[in-house]
Amino acid sequence: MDAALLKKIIISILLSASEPLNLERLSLVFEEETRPELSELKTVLAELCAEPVADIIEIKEVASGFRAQIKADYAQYIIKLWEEKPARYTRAFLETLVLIAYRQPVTRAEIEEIRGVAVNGSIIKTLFEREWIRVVGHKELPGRPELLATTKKFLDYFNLKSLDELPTLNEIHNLDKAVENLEQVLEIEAIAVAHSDASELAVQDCMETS
Amino acid sequence: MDAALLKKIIISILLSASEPLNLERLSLVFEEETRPELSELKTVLAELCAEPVADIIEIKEVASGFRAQIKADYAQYIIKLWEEKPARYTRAFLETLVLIAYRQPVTRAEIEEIRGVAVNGSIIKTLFEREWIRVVGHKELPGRPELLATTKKFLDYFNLKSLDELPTLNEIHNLDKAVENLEQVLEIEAIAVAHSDASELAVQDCMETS
Amino acid sequence: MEQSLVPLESQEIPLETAAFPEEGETYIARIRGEPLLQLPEDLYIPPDALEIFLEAFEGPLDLLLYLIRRQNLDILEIPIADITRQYIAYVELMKAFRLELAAEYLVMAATLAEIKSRMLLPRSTMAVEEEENDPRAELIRRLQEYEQFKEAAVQLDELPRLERDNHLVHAALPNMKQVKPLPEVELKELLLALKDVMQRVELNTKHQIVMEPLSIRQRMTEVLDKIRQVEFAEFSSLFSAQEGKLGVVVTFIAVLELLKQTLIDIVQTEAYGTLHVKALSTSEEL
Repeated sequence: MDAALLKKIIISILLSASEPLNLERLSLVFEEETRPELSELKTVLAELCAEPVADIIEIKEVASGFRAQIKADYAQYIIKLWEEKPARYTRAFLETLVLIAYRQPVTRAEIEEIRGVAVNGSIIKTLFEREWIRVVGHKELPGRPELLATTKKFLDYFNLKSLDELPTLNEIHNLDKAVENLEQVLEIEAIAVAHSDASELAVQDCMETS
Repeated sequence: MDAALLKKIIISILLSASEPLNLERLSLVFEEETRPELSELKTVLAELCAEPVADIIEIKEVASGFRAQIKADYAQYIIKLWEEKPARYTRAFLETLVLIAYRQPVTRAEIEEIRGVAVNGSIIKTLFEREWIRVVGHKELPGRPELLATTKKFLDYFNLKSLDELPTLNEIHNLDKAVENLEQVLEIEAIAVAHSDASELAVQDCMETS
Repeated sequence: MEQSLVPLESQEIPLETAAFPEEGETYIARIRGEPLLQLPEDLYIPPDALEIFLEAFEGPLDLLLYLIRRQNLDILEIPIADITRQYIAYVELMKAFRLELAAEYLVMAATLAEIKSRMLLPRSTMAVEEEENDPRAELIRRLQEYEQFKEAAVQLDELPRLERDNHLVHAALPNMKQVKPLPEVELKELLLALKDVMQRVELNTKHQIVMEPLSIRQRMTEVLDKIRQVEFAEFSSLFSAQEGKLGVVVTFIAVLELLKQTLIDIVQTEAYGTLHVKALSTSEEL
């Protein structure tokens, strides 16, 4: 069989298969009379692995055989197509975080005591992953529980210079006022965006970061 | 965005998607800043539909959008990859399907009238299971029979963009001739009756029947 | 279709040989003054071939089309007396397996017989008036219509289709580290959460000071009863304003206690959304 045709057949088979195919399965696609030698197949596959097809597809050997995949250059767009919308954090997550922020250093047991429910392990794990909390010590109690506190990254995320900038508990108690203050801040931001003509540079900066 | 890059991105998106994608979905893959105009997308897609990718893949517009598929030239090899052979449909199945496609919305009774035989329940069931047909309403008749119509999936399966692309119903010329013949015979008979020779035929046939 | 009919043609056994003279000089019937010496073979299907016959055709219309196409048979020339006898013989055989099909073929036989019988009647001026209702014209119309769709079915089968002619592409994605975007949080959300916690803490504190006029256990039972009825109860629906602050506190503590004992779960589908309470266990303990 013509090597160019053989190449095309192999690409089309790999593209139609939803799983990697090994040499044996690939060779069984051919009628006995036209079946290429395994060595021939190997040569063609090696060539295919070396050069991309139409700049987009690459043939890749993985553990269970060969597969056709989209080159990484283009995969970034596809990932966008299937990507999930960012989830929202649960109320439990936020409460745990805020208690660590205001009561730091604090143990899990203390958070549980205040919230009245057990702290979900995955919440603590996520907080560590985001690097919003860290262990600052251990409490001298049976089991030496970890003392949790917030990080600089936490402050950065919420645009705070220091913990002092967090509203006081009294301010928070007056929820309406707290919201009002926040809304004022948001309005100021909105005005800033509306007048963005003047500060083109600033807008560009925002886009670059996004 | 560079037209050549746009083309490659679109191909790679279609290659990785497991279902046809319409223009809107395709455009959402791009960040707002780099998102091509719908007209630009259309142009690129039209170009892609016109020329196969690497001689193997064709971009096809079907009822529910654009999809990438392997050219029929390679089907013989791909089929061998599967354990099961692609289904062959019986004449009864195809005739029932074609009547629903061309006469939609249509009731079972109407299909039966044209085909002269009862519609096989398992055929209708299979058509529903494949999601090739759906119920679009009920006819205002005793029993309120279901009105059947074809789906987008049916069109997708047969590489069709719309029902208009179905082959036109052939005029049956030979049967037109039959009608002509019929008219001739009627004339001859009329003459025969006038000449009373035909009475012999009548007597003969009556005797045979008895 | 032609192929599938081979068995029919190979077995040239007339069903009722005895009824027909074998001598060349005697004729079976006289058609328009001419003696008919041989019956058209295709009309006579030996009983052995009946099953094949039924499978080969999609019904009486299909059979008739075949006869017309193959024999150049004029619909008007069918020897009705014989074909009727044949059909009845088949129906007897069909009773054994597929009677519903026999009925359809019988209807066709009856139609053919009607056509022939009409032809035998002298045509008067009345016939001209009836021309529109001529059963032959109706039969031909039906045959035409059926053949159109029969051909369309063949054409549909020839269209390139998925799974047979075209195959979908399943290009894999490279093993890229898929970065899942992290949820966004606003400071406002955080503060609102804190406010909630503080309110709960305050209520808790009050509870510790104030004597409870209602048994918390009793209230727990009431709450459980309430949510069992509806599966998902709105958090706020558990509270009754008429009971005043104390009642609210008791209910709240009851809910917390239920939560602690994992008898209920509080779910919130979206941030700031309504809280819903659902029962986790249906134990009869409480």
